[in-house]
Amino acid sequence: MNLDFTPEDEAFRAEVRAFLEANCPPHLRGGRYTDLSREDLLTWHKILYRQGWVAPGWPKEYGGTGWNPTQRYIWEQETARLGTPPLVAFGLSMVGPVIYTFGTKAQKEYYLPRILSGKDWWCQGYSEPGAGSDLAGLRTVAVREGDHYIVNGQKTWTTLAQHADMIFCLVRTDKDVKKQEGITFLLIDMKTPGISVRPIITLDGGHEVNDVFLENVRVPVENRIGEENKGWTYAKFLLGHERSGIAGVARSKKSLEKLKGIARTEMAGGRPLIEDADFRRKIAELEIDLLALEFTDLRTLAAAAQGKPPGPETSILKIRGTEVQKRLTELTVEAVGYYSNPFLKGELGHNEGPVGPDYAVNVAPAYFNMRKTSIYGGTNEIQRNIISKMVLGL
Amino acid sequence: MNLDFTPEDEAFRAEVRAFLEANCPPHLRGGRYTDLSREDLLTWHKILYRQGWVAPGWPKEYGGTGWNPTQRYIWEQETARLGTPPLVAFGLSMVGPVIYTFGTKAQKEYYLPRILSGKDWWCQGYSEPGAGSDLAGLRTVAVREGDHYIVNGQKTWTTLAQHADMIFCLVRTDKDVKKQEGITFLLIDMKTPGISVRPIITLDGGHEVNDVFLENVRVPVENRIGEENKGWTYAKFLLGHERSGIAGVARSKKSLEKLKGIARTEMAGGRPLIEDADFRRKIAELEIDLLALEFTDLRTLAAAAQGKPPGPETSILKIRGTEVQKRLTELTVEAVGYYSNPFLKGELGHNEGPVGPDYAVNVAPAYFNMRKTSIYGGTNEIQRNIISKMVLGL
Amino acid sequence: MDFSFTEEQTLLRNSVARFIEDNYDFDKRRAMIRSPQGRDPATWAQFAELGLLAVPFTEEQGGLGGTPTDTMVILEEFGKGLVIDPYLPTVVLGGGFLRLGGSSSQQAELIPHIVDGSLILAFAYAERQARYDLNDILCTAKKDGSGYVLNGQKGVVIAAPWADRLIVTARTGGGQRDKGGISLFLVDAKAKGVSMRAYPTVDGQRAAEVSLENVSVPADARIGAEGEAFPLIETVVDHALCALSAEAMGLHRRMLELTIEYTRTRKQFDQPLSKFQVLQHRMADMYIHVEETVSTCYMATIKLDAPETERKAAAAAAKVQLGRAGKFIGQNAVQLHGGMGVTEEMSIGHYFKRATAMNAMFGDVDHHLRRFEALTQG
Amino acid sequence: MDFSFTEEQTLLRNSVARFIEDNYDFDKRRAMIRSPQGRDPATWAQFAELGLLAVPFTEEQGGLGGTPTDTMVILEEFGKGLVIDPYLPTVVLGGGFLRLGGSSSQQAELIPHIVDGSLILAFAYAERQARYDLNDILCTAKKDGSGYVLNGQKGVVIAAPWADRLIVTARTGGGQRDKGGISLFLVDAKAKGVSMRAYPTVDGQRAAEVSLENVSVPADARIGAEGEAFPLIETVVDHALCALSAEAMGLHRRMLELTIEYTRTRKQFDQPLSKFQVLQHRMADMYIHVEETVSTCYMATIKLDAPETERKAAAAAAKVQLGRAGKFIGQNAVQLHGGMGVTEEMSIGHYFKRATAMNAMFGDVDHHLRRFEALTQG
Repeated sequence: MNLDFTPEDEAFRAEVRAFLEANCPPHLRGGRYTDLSREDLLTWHKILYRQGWVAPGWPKEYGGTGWNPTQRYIWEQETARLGTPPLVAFGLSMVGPVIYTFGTKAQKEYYLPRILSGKDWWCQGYSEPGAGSDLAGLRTVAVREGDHYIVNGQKTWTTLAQHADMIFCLVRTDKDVKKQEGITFLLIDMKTPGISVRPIITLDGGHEVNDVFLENVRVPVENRIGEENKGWTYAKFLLGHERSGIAGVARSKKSLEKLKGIARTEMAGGRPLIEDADFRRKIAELEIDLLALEFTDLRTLAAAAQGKPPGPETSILKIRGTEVQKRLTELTVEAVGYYSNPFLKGELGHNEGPVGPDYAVNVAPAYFNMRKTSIYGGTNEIQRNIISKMVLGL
Repeated sequence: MNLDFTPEDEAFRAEVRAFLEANCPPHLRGGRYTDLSREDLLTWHKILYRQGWVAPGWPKEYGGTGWNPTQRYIWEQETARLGTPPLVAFGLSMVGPVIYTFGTKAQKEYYLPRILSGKDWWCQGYSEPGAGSDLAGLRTVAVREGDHYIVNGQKTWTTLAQHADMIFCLVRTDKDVKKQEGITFLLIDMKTPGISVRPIITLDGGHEVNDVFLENVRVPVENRIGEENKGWTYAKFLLGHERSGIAGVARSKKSLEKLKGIARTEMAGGRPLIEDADFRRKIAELEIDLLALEFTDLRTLAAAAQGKPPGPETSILKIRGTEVQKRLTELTVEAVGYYSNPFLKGELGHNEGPVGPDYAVNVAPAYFNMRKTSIYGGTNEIQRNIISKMVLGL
Repeated sequence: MDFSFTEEQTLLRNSVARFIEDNYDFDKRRAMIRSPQGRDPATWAQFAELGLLAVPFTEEQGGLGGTPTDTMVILEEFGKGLVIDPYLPTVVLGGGFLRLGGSSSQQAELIPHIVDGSLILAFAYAERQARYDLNDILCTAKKDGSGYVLNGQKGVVIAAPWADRLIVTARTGGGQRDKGGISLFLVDAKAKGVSMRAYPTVDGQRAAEVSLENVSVPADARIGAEGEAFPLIETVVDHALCALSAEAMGLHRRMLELTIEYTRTRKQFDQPLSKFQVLQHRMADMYIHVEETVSTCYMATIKLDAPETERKAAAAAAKVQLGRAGKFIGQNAVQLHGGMGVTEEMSIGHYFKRATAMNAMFGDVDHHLRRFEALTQG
Repeated sequence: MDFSFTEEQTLLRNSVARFIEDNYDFDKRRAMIRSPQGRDPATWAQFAELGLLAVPFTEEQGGLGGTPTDTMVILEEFGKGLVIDPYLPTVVLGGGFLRLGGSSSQQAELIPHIVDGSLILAFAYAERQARYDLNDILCTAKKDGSGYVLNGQKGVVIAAPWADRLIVTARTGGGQRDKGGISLFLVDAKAKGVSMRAYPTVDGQRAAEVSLENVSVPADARIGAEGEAFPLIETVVDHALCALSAEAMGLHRRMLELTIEYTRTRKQFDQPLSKFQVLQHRMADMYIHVEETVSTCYMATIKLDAPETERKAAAAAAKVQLGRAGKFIGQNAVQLHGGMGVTEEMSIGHYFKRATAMNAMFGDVDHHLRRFEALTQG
């Protein structure tokens, strides 16, 4: 048992670090995970694309890096170290792997390069108003008509659909079988007539998610992934893929450092807040949670490096990862005291400079926004169901 | 809305206090709630009996005090203030009210005076090995044979059965109906042939509870409460009655004071433990829990004083009351540090003096023992079921 | 001992509840918040008409002679309705300073205007370095002839953009964190030297950063004796804590009700969410927290007239309780609403935001725990 | 990076597990605890035979040259079996002091006796006023000719009634709480002036209050340089924290398994308890705590050889985790066992008692949180 990196790993780390230092534009550094524009996100995407590093998770033959799990872990550490922007997951981490695993030759040749280059921005058509955690309960219907499916229904919580060129959708193609067995996986051009997008404004005043309405949308049959009515298989594959990196350890470490910095600056009782016993304790408890999470993540990673597939025990990473993230935003709100209260975002415009310290801007909206993390991707309650059934056999 | 006591209440308080000061023997004061012998308990019982105060909850006509809820609250405060011994509840608070409410004239005349005088020590035959929280699932059987029931079965968790003269039992008299509908309530003399008692040693090394085996035990029909197969009604009445005082506020206040005293004496980092920020915080959080509980209890009491019956919302008192009690023992264990570790009780004998400070004796066993409070009388999980169904209508 | 309400209190509660139902629904509230002014002055005029602004003042002062319990009743209903209007700054805080510490001429001059709705007040006390310590004050008031000249910065002054007058804490003596040497001043919000940067707050109110630069006030702008305002500030803030606790009662109960409603109708896996035992127990725990908020609010309200230590400990306990219960109830209410819980369109999120903001007001859970510790553990 | 075990480690684990299964069941363990001596010497002899007592020592020292991971494997299995024998005091602590700080003649004289099972050690460090501070020492060692004379009281010395020698911390200089001036001495348990009051502990072990009255020891009874023992003590105690964490892994996992087993068979309302969602989620949370104990144990064990600050922070984190997880898992395991959980007859309660005792050993959650804070927050 050891934590040692091989000399090759260390050389890889040095290479990555040098590249990031040299190529990540200063204004995109420092962990600006929200409030990035489409342009910002694409700028970074294209820098990585040119380097050939935009798809660390993909096999080499499809344009990925072919990195092993340890290298991907180092990559995550180094990007978090500098606070580079996130990559939008829907193409790279979600539909991409589905396409290269289950797609036809034509689908691979057409879509994968466009995902890699950033030409197509994807979004995800999974959730529906009536089907949240019970994903298979979806009701969007696709009816075959010659070479097309005619799709009708509504998707919701569609993140960044306002920027998207393509959407991958689960649709119902057979109502008379078990609900998991009548689902088909379609790739749909967002410019197809009949698609409309309506913003959902979230608690933090932000516009990140949307309703997507589909009305008599004609989708060519060649846009179907795999077989008709087998969509649930591909959907589950995608969800399993989505799970990796879900612990968010590197980012939470960065946020923890920020929090400590704030606590060193804020005053409480005439002394820095970080000398306040109660606040110290809360930070320490959270840091220990994060260490435990990190090593649970590393154990999963080490198992993956030995070729073991991720099991349902990764639900721990989702549960504890999101709990840590939420708690970090909560403590940051506490740390800034009254200055969590000014609200400069949303419809009232935010062209003015900050009220109070820079680091207090947006901490409350971030706290509100992060509530979503224990809801999306299968609520934490669902994750506990998974653990109790699949791991503990209850 | 006010907390004022009337002048009559204040006079009553003065009378009670004077009586207690004058009549409670010094060796029985100070909150010795465990480790009291049968003799100690009876000594105190008889002192109160002579005063006519042994049954504060009973109507005057049956030998009770006839006190109103406020007076009973004052009584609880004052007895807790001095730390007088508890009164054993099985006769006074449980079967007594059942007898005076549902009993025959003969039963009332025979049993009630014996309960009041302490002549009969009662125990409770409710729980069975196969029926814990699901009380109505009991399987002890009573078959009518002439003027007798022949009882066979096993009761468990029977507190202080080793001292008991009488047991009140729920038995099944009809197997072919809904489980709540075939239960009968019997009063059984512990000296009846066929009854045997086996001690259950608990985690703390103590002998408080027992298994009670009933083998062909002949019980006269006149020992039945009310009607055959209607026992569930009387059982539920009894459980509702048991609930009052379950919050245990006055005692927990006493324990909290003890804990603070320990924290003032114990040293941590060269200063009294009570100056330790972490420990201070834990005490304060608990004290606020206790204040909230006290006022929830007072609200229930005030409602009772206005003639409203206690509702399912008293489950709060059970849940939070036991949580506070358990937490108090937990913090006491923490407070004494290493000296929670010596174990001087149980089969290895405890005739030696304490190891470490006096106040550290038995704190770990008390912590272990108090685990029971969230299990007995309907687990706290059952209480939450009750709240969600009966109060919230879920 | 009595926890019931008088007939008058029940009437008061009903009239506030009816007003909110008729005039303060989700869309109307949103429209007020989004309006340039951030509130609807007509609401305030109706508060005056209903007599709500007169409640805590004695009849001699032109008020209704209400008790803290009356104020509690009003604030509880405000909590249910998420009222954004400046009742706390104007009536509880501003009115409190005048009632309990103002001179008879100050009372005679100002209270009638509070009562008739023509005077809005804001309490400017917080400073950047002070966090939640009411005694940590750098703002100065220097004697200047018979009056004073004020200089300093006050942060996150709730309702300041709406206020006609500010009540400002300033040092007339002592060091930065001394409890002595603190004085209170009435300052005209439009006085020379007063400047504001106004902004909305996360919970839909308006606040401002207030800068005081050589602001001259006459001697009779001072409330109470020079340098001796701190006990009055503590008393009035304890009244505000009780008012917040009352608001929290309404807020917490409404969050539970909304969650029960939502989980009863929302189905997952062919069952209403309300049928899942885990969620049932979560709601049972939310209910316990609600009742504890109620209990501590009653305690603190009843003890507003108790001896100082008892009053302070009770108020601190109520604030701790509202903070921790607000977090538990709010976070779980949002979680149980699922995706809907994080949208602007559902009211639950707005309750959650108010609960979050309330936790910081006049000191968070940690602050009041420490206060409680000092009072109960020595 | 690798979290797997070598083939040798798997063999070691299996042999310990088999020994416990064959020789350490519930009734046998109870019989040992109730026997006058409180343990069965035959067990210890078999530990020697299995080579367990030789694991951490180098081959030159007569040991097996094992790593901290090997010790972890042994202790994890001990945790599952609730082993009461003095492995921690003798091999991890006593052996640790000799391995890492003993002179070559001390090593040569004593380690073979540890390895062959003929020497039991106990670490006498805690004092009444010290709580968990290893540096808070009143016990003195005064130079006396070439040797020392020891005076003082040591409390709750685990395994002292069984020990042949005690390892005692005493002041050769400095004030009560100084980190300098602390020395370590080997003291014969039967030496003149050593007296003990022995007693059982809540978790089935034996301990004693140890009194040292003018106890003479020769100069070569001192381990390491005079007055400079503190860093060695911290290092060896960090090894002990890792060993406790490993034991906790076994203990916590076993508590979860027992609870799963019990809830699967126990029916209430015509359903196994394991079918109630609330209890399922409780067990899911217990499982998460178990895995976190594992993760922090791995971290701390791997970091035993890391730079000092990193080593200390990792050990403190592991101790915090085992304390809080032990409480959560233990309390819920008992609760889910219902009435059976509080009886002496079910093993779950004995695990819970051990978990409770472990929380206090070498400092509780608060103590190690504070240590962690100092190391990570400055």
